[in-house]
Amino acid sequence: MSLLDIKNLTLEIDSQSGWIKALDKINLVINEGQIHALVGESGSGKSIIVKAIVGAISDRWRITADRMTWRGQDLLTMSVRERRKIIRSDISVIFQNPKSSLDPIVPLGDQLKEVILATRLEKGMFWNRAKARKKYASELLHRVGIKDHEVYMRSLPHQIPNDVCQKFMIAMALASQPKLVIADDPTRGMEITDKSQILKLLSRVNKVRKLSILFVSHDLLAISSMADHMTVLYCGQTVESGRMSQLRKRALHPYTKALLESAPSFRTDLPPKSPLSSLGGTIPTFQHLPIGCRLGPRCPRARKECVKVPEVRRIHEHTYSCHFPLHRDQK
Amino acid sequence: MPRLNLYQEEYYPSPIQNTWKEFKENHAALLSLYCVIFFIFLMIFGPFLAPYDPLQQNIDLLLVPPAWDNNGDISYLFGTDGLGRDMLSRIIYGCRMTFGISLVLVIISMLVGVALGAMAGMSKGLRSSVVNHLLDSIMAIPTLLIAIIIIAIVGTGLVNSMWAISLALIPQFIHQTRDIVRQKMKKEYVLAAQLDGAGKIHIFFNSILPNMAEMLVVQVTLALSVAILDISALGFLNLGAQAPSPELGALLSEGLTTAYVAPWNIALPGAAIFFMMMSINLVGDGLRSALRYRLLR
Amino acid sequence: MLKIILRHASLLILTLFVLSFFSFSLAYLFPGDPLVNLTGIRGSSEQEYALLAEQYAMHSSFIVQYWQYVMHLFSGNWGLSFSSGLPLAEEISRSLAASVELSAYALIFSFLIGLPLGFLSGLRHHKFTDFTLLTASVIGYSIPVFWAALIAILIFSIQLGWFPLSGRISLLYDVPFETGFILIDILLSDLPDKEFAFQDALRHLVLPSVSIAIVTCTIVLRITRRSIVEVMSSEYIQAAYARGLSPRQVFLRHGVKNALIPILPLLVMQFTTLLTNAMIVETIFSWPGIGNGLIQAIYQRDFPAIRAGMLAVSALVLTFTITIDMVIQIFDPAGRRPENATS
Amino acid sequence: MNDLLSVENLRFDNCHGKRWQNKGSKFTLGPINFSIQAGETLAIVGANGSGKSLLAKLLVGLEQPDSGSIYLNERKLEHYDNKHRVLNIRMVFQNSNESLNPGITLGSILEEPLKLNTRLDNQARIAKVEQTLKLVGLLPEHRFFYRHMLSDGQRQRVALARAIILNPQVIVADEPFAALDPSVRSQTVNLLMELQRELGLGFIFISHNLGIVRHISDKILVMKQGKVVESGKTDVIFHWPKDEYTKKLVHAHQALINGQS
Amino acid sequence: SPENTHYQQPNGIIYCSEGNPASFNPQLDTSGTTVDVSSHQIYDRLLDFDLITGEIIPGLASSWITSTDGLTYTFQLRKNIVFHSTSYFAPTRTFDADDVIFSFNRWRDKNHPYHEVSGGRYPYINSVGLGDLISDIKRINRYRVEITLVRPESSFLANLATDFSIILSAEYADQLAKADTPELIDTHPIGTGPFKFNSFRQDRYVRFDAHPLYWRERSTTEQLIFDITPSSSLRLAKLMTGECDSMAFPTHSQLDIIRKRKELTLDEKPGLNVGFWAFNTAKAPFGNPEVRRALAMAIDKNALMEAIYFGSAIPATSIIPPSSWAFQPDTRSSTYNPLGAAKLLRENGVEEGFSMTIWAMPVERAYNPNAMKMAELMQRYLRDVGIDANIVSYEWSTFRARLNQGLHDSVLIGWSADNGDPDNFFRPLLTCSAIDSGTNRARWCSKEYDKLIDQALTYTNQEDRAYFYSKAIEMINDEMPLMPIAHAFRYQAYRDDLTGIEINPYGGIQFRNVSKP
Ligand SMILES: Nc1ncnc2c1ncn2[C@@H]1O[C@H](COP(=O)(O)OP(=O)(O)OP(=O)(O)O)[C@@H](O)[C@H]1O
Ligand SMILES: Nc1ncnc2c1ncn2[C@@H]1O[C@H](COP(=O)(O)OP(=O)(O)OP(=O)(O)O)[C@@H](O)[C@H]1O
Ligand SMILES: [Mg+2]
Ligand SMILES: [Mg+2]
Repeated sequence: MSLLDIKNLTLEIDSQSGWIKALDKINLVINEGQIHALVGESGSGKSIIVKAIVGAISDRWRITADRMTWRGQDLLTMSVRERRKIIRSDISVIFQNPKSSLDPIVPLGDQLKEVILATRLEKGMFWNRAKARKKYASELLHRVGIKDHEVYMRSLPHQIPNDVCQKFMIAMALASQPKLVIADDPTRGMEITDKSQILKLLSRVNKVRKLSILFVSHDLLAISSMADHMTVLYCGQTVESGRMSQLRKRALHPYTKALLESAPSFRTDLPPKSPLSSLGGTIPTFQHLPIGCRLGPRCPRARKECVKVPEVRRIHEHTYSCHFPLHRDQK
Repeated sequence: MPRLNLYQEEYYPSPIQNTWKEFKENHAALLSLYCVIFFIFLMIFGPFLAPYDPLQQNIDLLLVPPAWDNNGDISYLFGTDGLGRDMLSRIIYGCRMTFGISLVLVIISMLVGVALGAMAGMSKGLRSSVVNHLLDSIMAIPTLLIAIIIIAIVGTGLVNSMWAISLALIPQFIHQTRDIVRQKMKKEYVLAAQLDGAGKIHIFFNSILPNMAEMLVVQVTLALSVAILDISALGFLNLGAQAPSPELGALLSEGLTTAYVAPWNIALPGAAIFFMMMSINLVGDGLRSALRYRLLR
Repeated sequence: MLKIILRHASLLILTLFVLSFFSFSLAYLFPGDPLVNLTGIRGSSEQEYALLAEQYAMHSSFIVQYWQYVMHLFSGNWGLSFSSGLPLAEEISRSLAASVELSAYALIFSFLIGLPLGFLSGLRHHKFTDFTLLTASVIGYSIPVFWAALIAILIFSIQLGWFPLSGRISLLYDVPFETGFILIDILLSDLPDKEFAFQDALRHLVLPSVSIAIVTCTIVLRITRRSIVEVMSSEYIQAAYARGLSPRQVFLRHGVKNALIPILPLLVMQFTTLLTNAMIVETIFSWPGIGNGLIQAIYQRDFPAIRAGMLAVSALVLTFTITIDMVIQIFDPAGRRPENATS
Repeated sequence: MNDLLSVENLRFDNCHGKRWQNKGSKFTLGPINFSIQAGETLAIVGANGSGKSLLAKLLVGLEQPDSGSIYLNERKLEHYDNKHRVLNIRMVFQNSNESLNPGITLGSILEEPLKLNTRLDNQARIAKVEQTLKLVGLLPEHRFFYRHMLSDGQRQRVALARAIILNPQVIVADEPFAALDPSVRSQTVNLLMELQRELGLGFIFISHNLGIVRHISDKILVMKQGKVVESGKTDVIFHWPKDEYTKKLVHAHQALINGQS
Repeated sequence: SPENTHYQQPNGIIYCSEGNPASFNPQLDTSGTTVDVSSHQIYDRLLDFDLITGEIIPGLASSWITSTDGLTYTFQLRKNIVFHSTSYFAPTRTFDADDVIFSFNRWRDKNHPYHEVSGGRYPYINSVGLGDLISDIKRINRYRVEITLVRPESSFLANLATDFSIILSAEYADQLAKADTPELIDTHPIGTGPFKFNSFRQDRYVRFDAHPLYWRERSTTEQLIFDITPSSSLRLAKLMTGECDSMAFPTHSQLDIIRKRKELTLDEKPGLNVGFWAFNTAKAPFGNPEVRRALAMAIDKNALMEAIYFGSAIPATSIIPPSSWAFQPDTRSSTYNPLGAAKLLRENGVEEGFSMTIWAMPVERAYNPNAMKMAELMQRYLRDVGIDANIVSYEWSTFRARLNQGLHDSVLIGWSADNGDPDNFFRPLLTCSAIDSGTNRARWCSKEYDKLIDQALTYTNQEDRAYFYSKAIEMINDEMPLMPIAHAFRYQAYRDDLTGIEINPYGGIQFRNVSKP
């Protein structure tokens, strides 16, 4: 059974030039124990999806969806309180920008302890709680690779390096022993060694605890090393989704292909200093979206049919939305 | 500049145009901008608009109530004061005086303050740190207090109060400019300009000033409302403009002697100051939020 | 921390030095004999004059004279007022106390009103409540304080007769001077009808403090509102929501403190604005404060009083600002203040 | 063959001015030695805070080295000789967003170095600006635009245009690709390589992305805590890293590539 | 409304006065502020005026005898009259002849140890020449004093009843002399009056307590407070809110409001006063009578009547008000004639654009409720004849001090009579000796005039005296050292619950019989 099932999620933002469809009919299914990657260029709406899932919604947004369920319960119709309860116990988020997602004046330890649910602690009298909480917190910190936890628990976000902050965020996400961790770009700006450490940690938790992870990033290298499913986003539209290996092997959507080929590391065959393949043009801004398939103007295979939004097509687990997919030439 | 339409339907405004676009959305601010323009208009054309000479006394028409009162006289729209002077003319001249003087003062102190602030912001080391420290302390003293102190020293009178207020306003500009300049000096585009071989003055005029213009306008509106308040407060306290001159604060304090017989003599000049301040404040607010929204979007 | 204290102390000493030097040179800048301007003693006989000149080292260099002047200041000898002939140190401490009392109540008042309204307005950002409060605040912010005071008098004293319009207390009560704060003095005194006197003093306080507080209150409201809006739309608040905390928890644990700490110095600094406004309003309400005194002194060319009054007011304001600045720097954990001058 | 740019024993001690502040955290950079030839690309990699940006600033003259020397075409660059340096070594900043002045048009931004360093008249300047814009793949009309009207990729192009407008011989770029998205990034990489080929530029760039480093650089300089721990040909370093730190880097990178499912 | 503001308050009367007293001894200062605060509150006199009939009645002297040659007066003093006992003085004896002799000798005898204390100037007494009039004061016994005059003078007794002939305590003076602080006698006064001094704070208040052992009948008021409020509108406001029980000098524009408000009462009496514009004849070109006349012609008095007095005054033709017997109904006074004035000015060398100062009092007086405003009006009239007038004003005591130095070109000021005798106008305003005593603001000195005034006093018959006075009036109108403007009514505004308040046509206000429920 799928943990999270989103169908046709549309999100509009009130802006100067009217309502803008920041997300247009997004589909996303996350199954138990899966590491699901959400890829897309900056500004394609990845963080917005994350926010929509956890309900950190601004009042200038309008959300509609055919389906948005958490283990069968409808997230959209349930009360705010119920939803909060689910999120508190089952879902946790690692936000993109660790420093600004932490309260600047509350010591990190306190913020970490705040997330630890009483039910996750060993039973005990209430005067033991604080101690237990602390013990639990320091264990967590060890797990994410923070050594002098005593010092760091006492310090404030601005006093510690960025990567430690990031690790704190991860620890906070794991603290409530959730079913799903949504990691929004957890490795941004990290050194490659730290990055691989974090990635290892996440895959280990995934294996050991059957934890599902929604891994949001545009670092293809990182994604491809750990995710087993991937959804590609372009300008607020889901372009293609499927097994990682499948996509790597035979991407059907021109954008997916371009994205994968743009990373030189994927192409061992490429001679040094040869031009990298890339799509021409640039990503449109949200104010000036092309109609129909949003890739349209940049797509090498675009034809006039592309002014209509392509339907979602499905081959087994693999879904894509393109009028003229690669490898399957139309009659 | 030739406006080019690369993408037909699109129109690419400059940052300042963008701010203006945001500003226009805010109706209250726009309305008050019109009010401010109206005051500027009064300032320039006051003498042509005023029906009477503001100093001309009319013994036969003392304390005539405003026109809307039962005993009012339509040819004296705002009534007359205790010497039979037409209130409307006096208020028009008063606006002209109060607003005009404030504007001049603010512009002078802006020029001086920006020059000094830019120097302070661009220089480093002990000298500027001492100056800055002192400035910070002076900043904390409200301008009116500084003005009162200066007046205490140089003596009362309109000219003295003008000196006092412009001196008192300068620190604000220095402070603000220095902060902005320091902030911008850290920006990479200033580094880049330095790499282009630009000197300090060039950097200030080409890289910093264009990005500071809007903040300066905001600061000017702030200073303007402060200046108006200060000028009229000094006039009211008889420290600034003196009796027969139709400065609004002085009008108010003159009206005080007949306050209970002729409340309009204090209500109207006060209301004029109030509207002036309110429209300027609203414009300032509108500008600030326009800037903020522009940065958000 | 020690560094902060030292730095502020040295700054304070420096500014006080500049101030006292300035006030000293005023004696020379004002018309008339500098010695007379310093001491306020006029028309003394030749002998007395020579004695005074001796005391103030008038025949030595400027520096020595200044030093003598500072010593006199420290020993509480601030000279005499031209117009009343009374010692200025006492006059000024009395009137300063009256002004500070007025400003303090107004400050408390504007905090009590402004802060909650600011919170409310900030939390209801872009809603009707916010709009109403904002409109009110723009109005309050733009009212010239002296006009507000006059209108308040016309309505609440003259028309309705609810509040008296002058002084700190009805003159029928003769409250002995102890601390200079009338309410405290009343409580300390042995007047037979203390509670009535207290009531009367309170009634006298209402109009002046409210008319001063209007402006400050709206400033407090606006600052608070802005800060709340900024904090509540910040990422860590969203993150806290996303961790499943309830709005109340989020607001209390992460919102309030974060919103207040950066604006606290701004808010406390309102005291100086308040004091200035108090100085104006004092003249309207015949409040026996420093503003009233200073302005009278200016009218009467009472040079010693101007000199001493100026010194007292600016010293008070500067000491206050620098101290607050120091306290805030010591206690603000995130250190997110605008950079200070040295860096 | 002559070295285009060579650096000998460059050192920088972090103990100028501000003695009473941040004492304790003393940072020294160097000694650093390297050289590149025309048309060659040198990549600088290293941990955060290892002094990469500082090195870049030393090269372009934003900071003054304490000892050591920089030679351009065998000629020693003195610190005061700004003119010469400006004309020949140009920098591209990490964040093109930050390094373009938001308040003036791109045309004015690009004209600025021309105004300051050449004697071209107005016409000639505009011509040069338009020509350069075309060279980096933008339209001449873009000179009327403001920064905020461009996308990230376009901004990076403008930053490049600004660097090459004076026909320099060396370009120093501090993390030029970090803020870019995959597809735009490859565009920019392509553009750079193309320009380098056409103009014979020496290119020094700082990057964390080993994939790109491996792809476009001829030489690599690995830095750690202000010291050069290893340097050499790209191939050699990626295949036979000697230093501990380099090994760690290369292995981590390799692990990610190999770890692909 | 103010009625419901009743809450418990200590018993006392607050009077909103218009300025700081310059002293607490009216011998030293003739200004209304000093007189109001001291004469009838702190002190008593040997004789008093009956407020209604104007007759001279006994005060501290229970009776007196005049010798037939009119040179010797013998006063029988009351017994058991107690001086104030305060925090700074406790009397050991009651009032007696020593106190009278001390009080008179202080101003009379130039060698008296107290003569020079507090400046040594006794303006009223000097201006009426009382010091020179008395040749001797003798103590007959403890309660009997004999005063001998140099010449018979009809105004002598009236002068003893004025606000200025107060009786000080000789015992207090001795005590102060021993402590070497004689000047305290005028700042911390002791008298026999109905109220004793408690404290004075500049610009704020003068506080009095009731004198419990006062010899006459008096009300039960425990405190009397002078609330010093220079602004008349603020005084009225305080009167309305009940912060004052009575106010000094309602301006003429306020009269209607006071009449309309039901909780306020306005009493009104024609006043013995004159408001005038005095030229400093010691300064050029004001030494020239032609110039002075021309200036007087430039002003339209009737306009001033309306704008400043709001009709509650009569235009003055001379310095003598119509209610005085010395008034000359057919006096010709200057008429408004700007053209003539301009011509006359040019003829006398005062060119177009000549600039002069008009000093305007900062306070309201009965004779001129708003000198500032009047000055502004006059500024306009003077501009019509080509003169730039600058208005000068200082705080009241500074103003007077500078006037005494003769720094002014011209001044808007006036005079309120202290007794009903016309001499009280002619002598202090324009005689040579009054220049020094600081009441002759024109600084005009004419031997001829002085002689007329002196001669008038040697007659007791009103008709005879009137002859000399009419000559004097003629002379003033010719010479025009000052331009008389108006004789104003006197008003007293107070709250309804106040009883026993009475207008004193001769000046100083009295609170002896005033009480509040
Ligand atoms: N609160 C908001 N109001 C208006 N527009 C928003 C808001 N939040 C995001 N956007 C816009 O929505 C678009 C998608 O933003 P989002 O943060 O989801 O991108 P992203 O895919 O997470 O990019 P990155 O990889 O850089 O994090 C952006 O163009 C952004 O400008
Ligand atoms: N102008 C300077 N003077 C003194 N020290 C400096 C200066 N610039 C940088 N440093 C110090 O040099 C060290 C290295 O900084 P630098 O920015 O060069 O690192 P980096 O390798 O570029 O790191 P990153 O990968 O995060 O960009 C830092 O400790 C910094 O404090
Ligand atoms: Mg994102
Ligand atoms: Mg760097």
